[in-house]
Formats: sequence, C-alpha cells, structure tokens
Amino acid sequence: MPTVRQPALRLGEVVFCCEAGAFSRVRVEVPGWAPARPGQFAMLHVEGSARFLARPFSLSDEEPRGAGAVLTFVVAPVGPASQELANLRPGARLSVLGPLGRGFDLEEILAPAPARGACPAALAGSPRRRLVIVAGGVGIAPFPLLLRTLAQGGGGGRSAPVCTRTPLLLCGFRDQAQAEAVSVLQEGTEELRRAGMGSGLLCATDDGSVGFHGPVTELLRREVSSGDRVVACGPPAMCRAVWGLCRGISDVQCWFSLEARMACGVGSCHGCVIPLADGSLAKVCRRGPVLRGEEAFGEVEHDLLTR
Amino acid sequence: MPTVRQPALRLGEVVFCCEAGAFSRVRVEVPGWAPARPGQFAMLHVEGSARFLARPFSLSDEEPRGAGAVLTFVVAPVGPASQELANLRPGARLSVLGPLGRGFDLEEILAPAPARGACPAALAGSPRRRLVIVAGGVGIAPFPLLLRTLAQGGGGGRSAPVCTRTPLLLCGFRDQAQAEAVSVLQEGTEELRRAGMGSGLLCATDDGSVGFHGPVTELLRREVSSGDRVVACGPPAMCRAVWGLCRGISDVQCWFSLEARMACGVGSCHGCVIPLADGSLAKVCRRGPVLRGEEAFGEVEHDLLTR
Amino acid sequence: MIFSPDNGALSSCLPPGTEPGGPLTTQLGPLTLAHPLINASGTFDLLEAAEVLGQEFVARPPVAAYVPKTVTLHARRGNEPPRLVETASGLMNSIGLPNQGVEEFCRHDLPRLLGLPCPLIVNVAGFTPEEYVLAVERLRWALDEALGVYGSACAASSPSAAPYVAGRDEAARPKPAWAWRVGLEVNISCPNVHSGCMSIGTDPDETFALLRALREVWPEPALLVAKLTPNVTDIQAVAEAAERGGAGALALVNTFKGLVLDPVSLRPLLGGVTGGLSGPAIKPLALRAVFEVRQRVGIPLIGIGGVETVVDVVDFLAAGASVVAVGAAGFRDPCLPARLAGELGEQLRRRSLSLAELIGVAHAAG
Amino acid sequence: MIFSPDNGALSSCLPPGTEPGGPLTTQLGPLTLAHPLINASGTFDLLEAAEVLGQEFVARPPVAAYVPKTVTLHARRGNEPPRLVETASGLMNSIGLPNQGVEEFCRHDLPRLLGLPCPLIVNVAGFTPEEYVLAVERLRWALDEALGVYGSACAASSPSAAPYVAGRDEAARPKPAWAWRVGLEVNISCPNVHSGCMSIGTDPDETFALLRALREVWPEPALLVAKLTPNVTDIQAVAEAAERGGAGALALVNTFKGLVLDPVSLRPLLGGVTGGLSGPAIKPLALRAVFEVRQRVGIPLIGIGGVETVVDVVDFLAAGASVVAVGAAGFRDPCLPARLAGELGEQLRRRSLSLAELIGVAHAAG
Ligand SMILES: Cc1cc2nc3c(=O)[nH]c(=O)nc-3n(C[C@H](O)[C@H](O)[C@H](O)COP(=O)(O)OP(=O)(O)OC[C@H]3O[C@@H](n4cnc5c(N)ncnc54)[C@H](O)[C@@H]3O)c2cc1C
Ligand SMILES: Cc1cc2nc3c(=O)[nH]c(=O)nc-3n(C[C@H](O)[C@H](O)[C@H](O)COP(=O)(O)OP(=O)(O)OC[C@H]3O[C@@H](n4cnc5c(N)ncnc54)[C@H](O)[C@@H]3O)c2cc1C
Ligand SMILES: Cc1cc2nc3c(=O)[nH]c(=O)nc-3n(C[C@H](O)[C@H](O)[C@H](O)COP(=O)(O)O)c2cc1C
Ligand SMILES: Cc1cc2nc3c(=O)[nH]c(=O)nc-3n(C[C@H](O)[C@H](O)[C@H](O)COP(=O)(O)O)c2cc1C
Ligand code: FES
Ligand code: FES
Repeated sequence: MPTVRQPALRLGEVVFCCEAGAFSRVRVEVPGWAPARPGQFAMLHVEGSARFLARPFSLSDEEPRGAGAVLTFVVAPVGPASQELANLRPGARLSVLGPLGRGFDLEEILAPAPARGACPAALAGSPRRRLVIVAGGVGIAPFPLLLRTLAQGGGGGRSAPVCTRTPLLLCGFRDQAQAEAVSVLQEGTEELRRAGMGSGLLCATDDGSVGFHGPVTELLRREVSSGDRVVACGPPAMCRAVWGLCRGISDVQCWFSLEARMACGVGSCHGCVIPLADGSLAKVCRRGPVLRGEEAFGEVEHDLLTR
Repeated sequence: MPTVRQPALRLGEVVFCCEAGAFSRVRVEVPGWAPARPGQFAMLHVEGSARFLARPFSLSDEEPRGAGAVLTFVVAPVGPASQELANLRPGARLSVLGPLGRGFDLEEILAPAPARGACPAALAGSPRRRLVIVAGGVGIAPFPLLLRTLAQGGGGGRSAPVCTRTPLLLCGFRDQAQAEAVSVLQEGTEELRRAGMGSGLLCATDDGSVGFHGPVTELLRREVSSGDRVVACGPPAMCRAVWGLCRGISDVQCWFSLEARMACGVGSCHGCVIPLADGSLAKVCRRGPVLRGEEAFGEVEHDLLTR
Repeated sequence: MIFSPDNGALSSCLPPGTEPGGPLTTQLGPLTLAHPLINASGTFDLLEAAEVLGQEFVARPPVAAYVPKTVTLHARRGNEPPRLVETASGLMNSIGLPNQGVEEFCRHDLPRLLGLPCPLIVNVAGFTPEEYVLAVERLRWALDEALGVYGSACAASSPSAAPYVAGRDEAARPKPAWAWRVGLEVNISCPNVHSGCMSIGTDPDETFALLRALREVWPEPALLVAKLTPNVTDIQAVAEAAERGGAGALALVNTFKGLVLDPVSLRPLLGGVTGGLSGPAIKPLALRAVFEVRQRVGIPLIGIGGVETVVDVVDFLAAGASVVAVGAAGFRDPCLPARLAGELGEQLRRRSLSLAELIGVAHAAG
Repeated sequence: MIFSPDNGALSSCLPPGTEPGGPLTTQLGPLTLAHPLINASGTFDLLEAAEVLGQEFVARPPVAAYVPKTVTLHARRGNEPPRLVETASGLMNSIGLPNQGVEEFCRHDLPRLLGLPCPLIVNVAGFTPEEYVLAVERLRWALDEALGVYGSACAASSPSAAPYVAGRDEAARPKPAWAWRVGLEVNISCPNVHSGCMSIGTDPDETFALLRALREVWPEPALLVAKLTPNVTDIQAVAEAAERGGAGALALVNTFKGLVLDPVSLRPLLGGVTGGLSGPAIKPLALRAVFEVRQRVGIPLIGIGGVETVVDVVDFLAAGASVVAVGAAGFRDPCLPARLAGELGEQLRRRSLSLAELIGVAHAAG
C-alpha cells in the first residue's frame, strides 16, 4: 500500500531561479510533496538564513517529479526573507512546510448556481458566464496553478470539475517592470488553449506604461457582468474595491486570497487572524487564505471598502 | 599631497577562495588598504551575515594592487563565522577593519642581541643563528607575510631589516588533511630563495601521516639551540610548551601570536584581555597579538606550561 | 535533520531512542515523560496540527507531554491583529490569550486530549485569583468525572472544594486518580493582557497566595506548575514564593515585554501595543533565570526560552532544568521537540553522560 | 554605506548634514549636540580608537557627545576572561568595569577629553552611594579647576560640598561654568559587578536617594543622567524616582542579565559567571523601556539598546528619546554613530519631518 502523501515539513532544493519582471520565479524540487490545490500556500525557510521564522508563499505552480514535485513560487522582494528567497541560486536548500490552507474550491466556484429566482433549467440556454481572475501585483502568484488545474479538469490528472466558464484574467501592476511578471501566466494559458479552452488577459498599470492606464478594478468594472464568478488576489485595498464593485451585481460571487503575518501556518499560533465581516477573528492559515467575499467583507459600506 | 593610508573600516571583495588542506585560503581585494606588518590582523564581517560581530583573522599575505591591496586570509572553519568566511565565493563582499595590533617587530627580533656576558664583537664570528618559526594548525596563518617581508628586507619594498638569520619553519598539524595547508607557505619560501636566502621546513602530525609523528614541540626540542630566535603561533597549549622548552636555553628569545575572543579589535571594549606573566590583564588587540614570552608567560613552572 | 526518504519529511514524531521507558525517560513530579522535550504553551496546537499534518500527531505526539494553549475561565477573543512580528533572532507576539473558555475546553478538547498517549499539562490563566481558582475547579471536576478519584466518594460530584483549613488531615482528602496523567500549569506570566496574570507573577506575595489557593482545588499529588515571568527584578524571590505556596515545579520563562513600531506610521505595530519577545534572542536571559532559580528551589524546573538546537537543550538541562520546552522555534518545524529528543540521546552517548548526570551539571565545580 | 573613494574607508566621522548648527542639532539639558547620535559607555574608546585609526577621531569625533567608559572611585581590574561571547543577534559581556580610577582619569584622560570639539558625558559608578559621591566630587573638583565656576569664588578649592540643606538658596550656590560642556552619567545599572551599581538601580528608593546626594555635588544646571537597568519589574517606578531625585535626563537601557555555558565543559563560560546581553536581540525590549518611561517622566531620554541601523534610530526617537546611543553595533564600525546621523538626516528629509516632530511621535494618536 503506498503511503498517502500528506502535508509535512520537507527539504527542497532550488532548481531554477529567474526574474519575472519585478518579481522572482523560484522553482524548488520537493521529494514527497503532496499534491496541492490552487490557492494553497507553503511556509518557506532558507537553510542557514538569518531569519527566525518561515514565510508564507502561494503555490504558484506544481509539476509532479518522481515521488514529489517541482514547485514554483513567485516572490516579490519586499523585505529580508523575500529578498533572500528571490536571490537564491540553484542548489540552495530550503525547508518547505505544506501544502497548507484552504485554496480555491473549484467545485464551489464552478458550480452552476442558479441566479436568484431563476430556475436551473433557465440557465441551460444562457450565454457562457466568465470566471474573472483579478490579480494585483504579486497577487498574480496563485493563478498559474489555477489555470493549469482548470485545463486539467477536462481530463488531466487533477481532480477538478470541468470548467464551464471562460477565464478572463485582469492583472494590475504598478509599472512596466512589474507588468513583465504576466509571463508567469503563459504556461497556464497555453495549457488551457491545448485543452480547448479560451481565455482572455487584460493588463492595467498605475503609470499607463502597459495596457490600461489606471487601477485594475476599472477594468473589472467594465468587464464583470451578472452571473460571473470572481477570484482575486492582491493588496487589501484592491480586494476591498473588488468586493465593493461586485457585491452589487446580481449573481456575482467572489473569492479572495488574503494575507496576514504568519508564524506557523498550521493553526498553532493564533497569529494570523483577521477580522471577518461578522466581527469575529479567523485564522487566515486555516480558514483561508481563500475566503468568500461575504465572509471576509460582508455588507461593509462602499466608502469603507474603497478606502 | 597623497593621503597617508591608515587603518580603517573598508569594504573588500573576495577575488578568490580555495581549500588549503583543512583550511580555506580567502583572497580579498581592499581598496585603500594601509600596508601591514606581519602578525597584524583584521576584523572581518561578511555583508549580510547573521553574525553580529566581526571576527579577528591574521593577515596571511598582502600584495599591493592599485591604491590598495589583495589580502590573503587562512581560515579554519571552527564555528559559524569562520565557516561562512571559508565558504565565500568570488564577488562576495565583506567589511575589513585593519590592519590592527602589534605584529612581529622584525627590528627587535632580528637585532643582534649579545648573549649574556658576551661582547658584540664576539658575535661577529659566530655561526649564523636561526629564526625558528613554529606554527600549530591554523597558526600557520601569519607566516606567509612574515616570509615575504623577510625576503623583501634585503631590498624589497617593505621596511624590514636585512634578515641575518636563516628561517626554519616547524609546522605541526593534526593529520594529513590539515598538513596540506603548508602549501600556503610556498610563495614565501620561493620569494626568500629568489632573494638569496635559504630556509628549512619540517612538518609534524599528531597521527604521523605526514612528517614527524608527534607534537611540533618535539621537532623544536631537536632543532632549537642557543642564540636562536623563535616566533610561534598556534593553540595556547603549544605556545606554552614552546616557551617551557625555550626559556631554559641561553640567549633564545620567543615571540608568540596569541588569541582571545574580540569584539572591537581597536581597544574599545576591554573584552580581549589575557593575564600576563605579571598577573595584570592586557588587551590582546592593542598590546598584542604578538607578545614576548617573558611578558606572556614569564617564569611559570615548567609543568604548568605544558598542561 | 532526519530525512526519511519514503515521504521526504524532514522530521518525524518519534525518533529512535525516544520511546517510553528508554534512557531519556524523566520524571516531572508524578508525570513520567518518555524524554525531556515538551512544547511551550501557546506555540503548538496538537489538534490543529493533526488536522493539517495528519493524525500521526495525536497517535504519536512529537512531545513527551502536551501543554495546550492557555485556558481562561471565560472565552476570550484575544488581541486585535497584527499579532506577530519578527525581530532580530526573535518573535514579538501580542496574541492576548484567545481561547474558548474552560467550560468549552472541558467539553470539547479535554476528552480528546485525555486520549493522547502522553501526559497532559493544562495551562490556565486568570485576571483575578478567583478566576484562576474557578477555572481550575472546573477543570478538576471534569477530570474527576472522567478519570475518577480515590480516598473519598463524594469529591467527584462537588465542583467546589471546601475552604482550606490548616491542620486538616490531608490523608483523608480525596486524591485525584489522574495525577499520573494530567498536570496543571498556571500562567502568571503573560505580558499581553492588562490585568491579573503577569501582574500576579511579578509579586512574590501574590504568587504565594495564588498557589496556596490553587493547592486547595488542585491537591497533591497532582502536578502544579507555576509558569513565571522574567520581567521581574528578582526571579529567585518569585520562585521561592511559588515553591512555598505549593508549586511542584516551575516553568521558566514566559516572554519578555517589548515593543515594535510600524516602520511607516511609526506607531506601535502590534494590536496590543506592547508584546512579548521569544526566540533565540532571549535564550541567554532564560538560561540565566533557570540557573539562578535552580540555586534556590528544590522542585523540578521546565526550561523555556529560545530553544532551537540540541545545544540549547543541553544548556537548559545543564543549568538545572529537568524538562525543556520548545516554543517559537517549533513554528518552523512542528516535530522539533521529537527531533531534539533524538539528538539529545546522541549527545548523551557522545558525552557518556546519563540524563540525570547532565541535569544541573553547570552548578558543579568546574 | 558611505564609500569615500580616496581612502576606501566605509564611513567617515562627519557625514554631510551633521555639522554643528545643522538641522539635526538637538539639546540634552544644557548640552548642545550637533546631532542625536552618541556612543554608549564602555563600547567606544575614543582615545584608543584615535591611536589605532588616526587622530581624525579626536579632531572630528563620530559622536555628537562622547561618553567614556565607566569610572569608579578606585582603580579596578575588571572580571577575569573570557569576557565576551556572541549569542543570537547579541553579545554577552562580563567586562566588570575595569578602569584606572577617578584620580587617574582626572589627571590623565580628562584634560584630553576636554579638548574634544563635542560635549563630554562622564560615566561614573560605585559600590556604595558614598563611592559615587566621592568620585563625582573628585570629578567636579577637576572640572572646576580646569574650567572654573561662577557665583562663588571658594567652591573650586573645596572638593567636599556642604551637606544638603532643604530650602537653602539655590541661586547663591556656585554654578559650574562648564555645565554647557560636560555632563555626568551615573551608571546604576551594570549587571557585571556584585554590589552597588545595578543593585541600587533596581530599587526606586535607593535610586532617589543616590540622585539626591549627587545633585549636591553635581549642581544644576550641570547635566545629571541616570543610566537605568532594564532588569526590573517596573522601570517606570525607577525612572520616576530618578527624576524626583534630580536627574536631568535618563539613559535607557544598560544590558540584560544573562548566562552562556561553555559548550564543552557545560560550566558558565564567562569569567564573571553571568553577563550582560546587548545588541539587536534586545532592541524591542529597550524600545519598550523608552516608550513606557516617556509616558511617565518629562526629562529627556537617551535611547540605548541594539541600535544598528537608521530604522533603529528612528524607532528610539519616535518612542520618545531625544538622543540615541550606539553600543555593541559600533564594534563593527567605529564611525557608526556618524554614519547613522547622516542617514537620519536623509530619513527626515524623505519623511518631511523635523527632528523635533519625530521625537515621541509613536505616542501620538495613530
Ligand atoms: C497565504 C499567503 C500567501 C502569500 N503568497 C505570496 C506570494 O506568492 N508571493 C509573495 O511575494 N508574497 C506572498 N505573501 C506575502 C509574503 O509572505 C510576505 O511578503 C513575506 O512574508 C515578507 O517577508 P519579508 O521578511 O521579506 O518582509 P517583512 O520585513 O516581514 O515585511 C515586509 C513588508 O511586508 C509586510 N508583510 C510581512 N509579512 C506579511 C504577510 N504575511 N502578509 C502581508 N504582508 C506582510 C510587512 O508589513 C512589510 O510591509 C503571501 C502571504 C500569505 C499570508
Ligand atoms: C589576533 C587573532 C588572529 C586570528 N587569526 C586567525 C586566522 O588567521 N585564521 C583562523 O582560522 N583563525 C584565526 N583566529 C581565530 C578566529 O578569530 C576564530 O576562530 C573565530 O573568531 C571563530 O569564530 P566562529 O564564529 O567561527 O566560531 P565561534 O563559535 O565563535 O568559536 C568556535 C571555537 O573557537 C573558539 N574561539 C572563538 N573565538 C576565538 C578567538 N578570538 N580566539 C580563540 N578562540 C576563539 C571558541 O571558544 C570555540 O571553541 C584569530 C584570532 C585572533 C584573536
Ligand atoms: C505566539 C505565542 C503564543 C504564546 N501563547 C502562550 C500562552 O497561551 N500561554 C503561555 O503560558 N505562554 C504562551 N507563550 C509563551 C511561550 O509558551 C514561551 O514561554 C515563550 O514563547 C518563550 O519560549 P520560546 O522563546 O521558545 O518561544 C506564547 C508564545 C508565543 C510566541
Ligand atoms: C563590552 C561592553 C562594555 C560595556 N561597558 C559599560 C560601561 O562601562 N558602563 C556602562 O554604563 N555601560 C556599559 N555597557 C553597556 C552599554 O553602554 C549599553 O548600555 C548596552 O550595551 C546596550 O546597548 P547596545 O545593545 O547597543 O550594546 C557595556 C556594554 C558592552 C557590550
Ligand atoms: S499562522 Fe499560526 S495560526 Fe495561522
Ligand atoms: S577586542 Fe575590544 S579591546 Fe580588544
């Protein structure tokens, strides 16, 4: 009987590390790695690092290799630990605890939920709705694996439902340097195409150097329509703005991948809590990082959301 | 008017790092470096290191380059900081504070001091005395620069007196791996030869794998004779044994390069003190690292010395 | 690091040599521990870890005894986020003791924790001495219910113990039948709440009085551990007071009170304004506390503070601790206590020392 | 890092923007500092550094005021070696206040230190209150001799001040003419000696009494700084006592008492058995002390503890310090205070804040 592979602390080795715009794309081979869901994360700690704690990073991609996998992380160098990770060379070793957290639940996200008042039969003939993916900055990280999983749902190795929606990627970046990071989505969109699925990609930059000149939420405002599903990852202000925009549109549901400072990643420390819409505190590492818009933000006033 | 170059904190860049037996030989280019005396040391701290303090390392060699120098350090990887140094790659940067301390005073060491009771004239016809250099383990570190300086005293660029003594190198190592470190002496002995000076080299190992089987002090006992000068660097027990052996022989004078844990290297912290023969405490970084045998060990009983 | 090639995991729950009855077996009052490595309260949630990392964590816990997070009389939300920030070789936290309250703890977690194959040390805090007593009474009642008492038939049904009467015949009082399985740690040292707790633990008299009161509701031979704060002028005085009050062991230390500012706003970063510092940064300070307290008290000590490597474990044992707890360093590796226990076994073999010979050796003449 | 290509040195004594009279000028009681960066006592010997690194150190010191190592009444050998050991992000030391005694200090070092182009803050410790008073009297006498007094012609010749009489007319007492150049820091916080010193600084009453006594021999307007220990339950209480006693400023903090064992012998490694922890490891703890004391006292604070980067400097100023001292981190770079002063200037420009606006900003509503 083969051992069931489950989340654990494992030793990984960097096999590749290169720039992806203003970020780094780090590939790590991890023997024994248990297959992950898109949206899950891992706690990373470089061997010999001066940092005390591991840091959470979204699993950006995962390719099986032997009894393990090669994982991809997309890292924005914002502080000491992320800078260290972003500059690793092949051969460097790091400990990898994961996969952790609840990722994107594709069964739920792709379920053909009836619009309020409409009967399921009415949906059959409706135009194909979209799965709008909103990424802000390094919030692009979890989506390569999401695309790959959608592509494989149609027959690939992963247990994902058949994708009944057309993915539309909306990516917001600060400037051209950051925008070059869209390259990380390339493999995923190709795989979708090979699987017979189309997808769209629109970029926005704050300085107008690439694509639309303005916030990615402005693109979203133009594109989103009733019946769509939205998944988003990015700065808190962007996530709140996405919610403020979508919660008023009928039959649009949103999922957000959220962030918090973490120490353990497994629910031990109570450190990563965020306030939910109902006022309670939830551990991002256990209840999230992906939360439904209603849970995370609820019925907050629009002006609060966009602050 | 050119600025007088003086000891300071400078940024160095590793240009070369390779094994030398069980040790590493690290070459660091330091712009602005002020020329050093053999036996002086520098405080080294690798950029971005997790270590808080710099660590003292003997200047093992020094070649002028532009308005600075390429320094060589010989590093035994005994703990976190030394292991980090020993494994640096070219391009790595480190801060270098130095040159520091009193090194070997060649004027004094090579001065034709009359034997007790003998008049200077009597010395003129005496056989040429030796400068016996005793190194234990990584205690070999300061001697490449000492040899180079001796060679240049005969007309080279350094302000050293003409060497009136034949250098004899006695090197003690634990095993063959360590003994391969004698290679660091090669350039120095060659330079001596080119300068028309001979020199001898004998090795001893604890396990007998290379050269004499036994302690280096046993070699010393066989070689040292009245009128010789002895300089030594190595573990405290070796230094004490050298002194115990030599202090009984007429007209033999000894200098020892000693060690202590240091924080500042410049006399600020009072941390590096060792007890001198007279019971007082002296800062190794200021009064040393090279001390005369009488100062360091005085008239201690023989059995105390060899413990 | 232990690398088991079958699943690639870096460390496992039960390294060789750490089995019950092996050479690392150690005694903490009435509790027998298979080895001296446990977790520090609040830094390892065995039930959560088991849900995330697999049920092996409850079947073969990576600790020789399990210490759950602090429980208080009433449920608590804890402090507002952010609650964590890394500092030089340390972690600052202002968690603020969120928990479900003792009632829920006894109903929900306790039955599962009593099923663990290792002793349990329940950690309790309060904001007044009465809160401590009430919470411990509730806990004792649950334990008596679940595991029974001997010596008196009525005790189990009475959640409120009779007031302390000096000279009363101790032998006649009901004895907990579970004393060999469950201990109590009183947290009088959390710096992240604004009353009770650490303010009790900084005062020898209050410490003495609280332990006296708790000994009434948590009687001998059950283990009563006082967890002390290092934020005091004289930890020896507090330790002696706790011993006199009836503590059967001391846990040293809780976190050091500190502050971190937000680099942008320059206002306090943590939701609780100040926080508690833990991690390797504090190890020399914690080691000093254990060393000094060992010179004054006779009861066993649990060494806590910055334990990360086997060198730290050896140091705390040498300084006089009988048991060593892993705190924040376990966040990086939830199996760290078990890994360190395995490495401790190797260290003892290499040094040809028994565990008993190692404990307190730093006090012997050089 | 500042890289001046002419000599390759990493940092220099006087970075741009830190000249006297510039925007970083700050006041510490009667002393005017060109910028808020000084050294912590015992971690920088300007005269030694000048001998090793060049006379520029005395001509243009890398500190806005110079604090020599602690001086005691009698000469001291200090503790036996080893005296230093590095820990996680920290340094443990047990130096034990070696010094030549106040007599030699006044004869030998003081004249040279009075020639420095920046204020001098002499640090004094004692093992009884009397020793403090006698040492300070000796120092004051030397200063009166060298630099004169005004208000009374006789004071300079009398090394022993009249006993304190409440209600006596302060204005009639002789005033030191050197008060704008020389201050006094009393070290009641060294953990590496076994009587006096830290044992005074852990007790508010003793602290009050000592400062009272010292104010007699070190009269207003001369600066009297009390350097406090963090090894206390309540640093606010000690700070208030020092202020009431007459301190004109407080220096926070001295080292934290800790222990390191020798990894081979497992006995205490340092010659003094325990030692004091400094360095980045303690920064959050020191910052908390400054923040809390700022809430209770009005006199200026000198922030000390783990300062290594300009972020640390900004933090201590924001927490309420007017001056920041560099300790152990200066061992790696003797010019670090000057370098940090330069970087502080940049920070202020980038944040569009004046130094005065920065000081204490962490206490303002978010
Ligand atoms: C579930 C999850 C997934 C993540 N995935 C990615 C990813 O795929 N790629 C990526 O680049 N980053 C990701 N992050 C953020 C990443 O963990 C932080 O950038 C990193 O921990 C910063 O560490 P540092 O030492 O470099 O910087 P620090 O000095 O610790 O922090 C630098 C800045 O980042 C902020 N910060 C620190 N930690 C966090 C955190 N956990 N969440 C939010 N802000 C933080 C700080 O406030 C500060 O402004 C993720 C975070 C979470 C919680
Ligand atoms: C003037 C001087 C010159 C030196 N020159 C050299 C040299 O050329 N090459 C070389 O390899 N080493 C040299 N050393 C020793 C070197 O400084 C130490 O090996 C180094 O500091 C160890 O640091 P670490 O972090 O690697 O190990 P640590 O963990 O700090 O120490 C490892 C071991 O070394 C011992 N140790 C630590 N520091 C010292 C010290 N300063 N002196 C003696 N023992 C120490 C410790 O007790 C321990 O046993 C010199 C020391 C001095 C004082
Ligand atoms: C995130 C976190 C939460 C903690 N929660 C508790 C707690 O609930 N009860 C308690 O007694 N101690 C608590 N502590 C203190 C630890 O048990 C321990 O005493 C302290 O962290 C020092 O050990 P360390 O340096 O190994 O982390 C907590 C510490 C941390 C870091
Ligand atoms: C080696 C060393 C020697 C010290 N000597 C003294 C001293 O003589 N007098 C004193 O008041 N403080 C002394 N201190 C304490 C420092 O002045 C300072 O308060 C402490 O080191 C904390 O600052 P840091 O973390 O920046 O080092 C000494 C500290 C060190 C590390
Ligand atoms: S990171 Fe520890 S509970 Fe979430
Ligand atoms: S190393 Fe600081 S005085 Fe010698």
